[in-house]
Amino acid sequence: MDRPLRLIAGNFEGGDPLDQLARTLEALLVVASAPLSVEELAAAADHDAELVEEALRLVADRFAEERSGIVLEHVAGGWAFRAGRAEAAACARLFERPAQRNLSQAALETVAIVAYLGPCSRPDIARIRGVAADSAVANLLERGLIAEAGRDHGGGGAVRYRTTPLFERIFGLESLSELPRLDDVGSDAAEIRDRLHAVAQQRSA
Amino acid sequence: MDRPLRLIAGNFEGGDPLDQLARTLEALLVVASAPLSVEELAAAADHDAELVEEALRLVADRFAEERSGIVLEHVAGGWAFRAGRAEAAACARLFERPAQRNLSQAALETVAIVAYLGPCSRPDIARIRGVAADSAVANLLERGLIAEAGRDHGGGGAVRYRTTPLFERIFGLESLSELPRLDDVGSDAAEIRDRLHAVAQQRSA
Amino acid sequence: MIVRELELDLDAFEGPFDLLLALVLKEELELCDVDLAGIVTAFLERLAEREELDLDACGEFLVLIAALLELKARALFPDETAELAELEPEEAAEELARRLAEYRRAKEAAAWLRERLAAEGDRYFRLGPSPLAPKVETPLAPQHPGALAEVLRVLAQDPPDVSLSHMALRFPPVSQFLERFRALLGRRSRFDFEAEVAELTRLEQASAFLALLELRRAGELAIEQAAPFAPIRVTRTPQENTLREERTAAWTVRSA
Repeated sequence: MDRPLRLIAGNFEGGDPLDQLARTLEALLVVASAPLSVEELAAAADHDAELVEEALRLVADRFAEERSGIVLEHVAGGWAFRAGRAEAAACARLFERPAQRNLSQAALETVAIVAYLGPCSRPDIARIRGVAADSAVANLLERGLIAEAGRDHGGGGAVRYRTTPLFERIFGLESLSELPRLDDVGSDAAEIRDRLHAVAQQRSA
Repeated sequence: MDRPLRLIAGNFEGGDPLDQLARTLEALLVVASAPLSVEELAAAADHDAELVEEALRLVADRFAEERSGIVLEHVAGGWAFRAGRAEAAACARLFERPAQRNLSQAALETVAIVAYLGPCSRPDIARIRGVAADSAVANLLERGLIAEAGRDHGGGGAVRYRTTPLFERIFGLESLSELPRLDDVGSDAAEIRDRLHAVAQQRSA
Repeated sequence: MIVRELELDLDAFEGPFDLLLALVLKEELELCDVDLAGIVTAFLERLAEREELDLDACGEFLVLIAALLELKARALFPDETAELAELEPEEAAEELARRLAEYRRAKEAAAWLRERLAAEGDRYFRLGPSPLAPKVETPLAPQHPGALAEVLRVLAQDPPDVSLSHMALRFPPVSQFLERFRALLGRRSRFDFEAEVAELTRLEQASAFLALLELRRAGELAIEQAAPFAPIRVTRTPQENTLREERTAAWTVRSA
């Protein structure tokens, strides 16, 4: 298995400039998170666009269907690597893996606060949790478990968030009134809020 | 330029199963957004872990430093493609701001404490560094180098933080166990203790 | 060499040493945020630049830095200094040595990480998804509502008694309340302090009170309290109104 590879490496030694450029393009394409145009590649590689196009043909030849699991593809925005068609099933299994399907502790605390206390702003949540709420809120918004619900202080204050119907569906609730009772913490939202604030204050005192 | 490539392709034709698996791994690695463990690769490729490890050696050989612009590396507990080191200058031109690569002394000390102690809270960090850790922690959270990891004291205390796989990846660590042992500072501790003893004796004398 | 003129370039402060001392004494600079080792390093560097040893400067510096160290230690470990004082000298030395060694270890680890970062800086990789990777929705698995109740129960538990969180404590900025009270007095001529701060945490209330004192000192308002613990009445002082109007007028003319 080693021999033909050494053969290639041997050919590259001495540094064919076009092949050198092709390697640079490979590197750029593997770190980019969006397709790269010839102009972008040329600017980053610090070479002429014409030479870049020539080197791209080399890369395309190396990374072609059947020949490699990685395939160079020309799309609307430019050039990018993709998985070979023959590997579609494996890629589908990779992306369908049931990992990461659980909420983080931060997200769970945050959504629990919003669900039990009713619409809350990020400063509210941060005060109760004792840490900034920005990333947990962003995460829950992205997953569609919370949504904006007006602003504090009759419109002028911070944005408030409430839970969504998707939240109820995922947690198997017909409505928020079905949330498990928290009588040991407080009998209603106001009492629970007071209790959480009191503890948060102790924690930071 | 074409010939040696054909040579390889020719070698692979007829479908050496190991090479077929190597191509599948290439495809998985090029679409993944984080390092993949052997187990994850095996599950997605639908093959034995042992065979996957063998095929990985093939891929690593193909995508080695100097040989290709794309390099396979073992990092953060998994396998991932990155750009070859020789292409760093071009990659730097592609990314205007390599955000993670510039850390203040405060941030480095903080992330070092979190990496060495395992999950710890802001008060833990402040206790060791002797200064408040709030801004360093916020900064590391924003860069994704640390993440929340539950709370102190069985849940009710301060939020704890741990380092992320991104931390290992940026620092090029296969795992946290690669951090060097720091017991060589023992002699320093003894020396400090002796000096303090001397002072204490003078005081009480 | 004049110690007081020693130029410092620290994270928290840039300027001469005597200004730093003044700011610390006036409590305008948190000593907790000042890297005292950085001051020592600056002094030693300056000292090394000179041909001869300046004993006067060394003496003065030692006195000043020792005072700062003691202040900082007290600020950082208010309860623990008491604890340390109760310990036998041997034990106290042991405890201090343990802490210093721990910090030194953290610094060494940081130094190792810095070198590593520099050595690995030429390893570029993609952050985020591959451009042409299949877009996938990863729906959450069904969750149990009991988990929601459980996390809130834990959050509602009394925190443990031993708390060192005072070290991470930050006062909410006084300036925020300066603005708030000014705005309030723009709308109303008087208000009750308690009613205004009732919703706030104890810390925020403390900051709000500092803001109140600051505004009183500036003559922008008057404070009355009928008796100890009676409600604090805040009243706009008449001249503040006119001053403010003049200021606004002047600004309007200039910007017109």
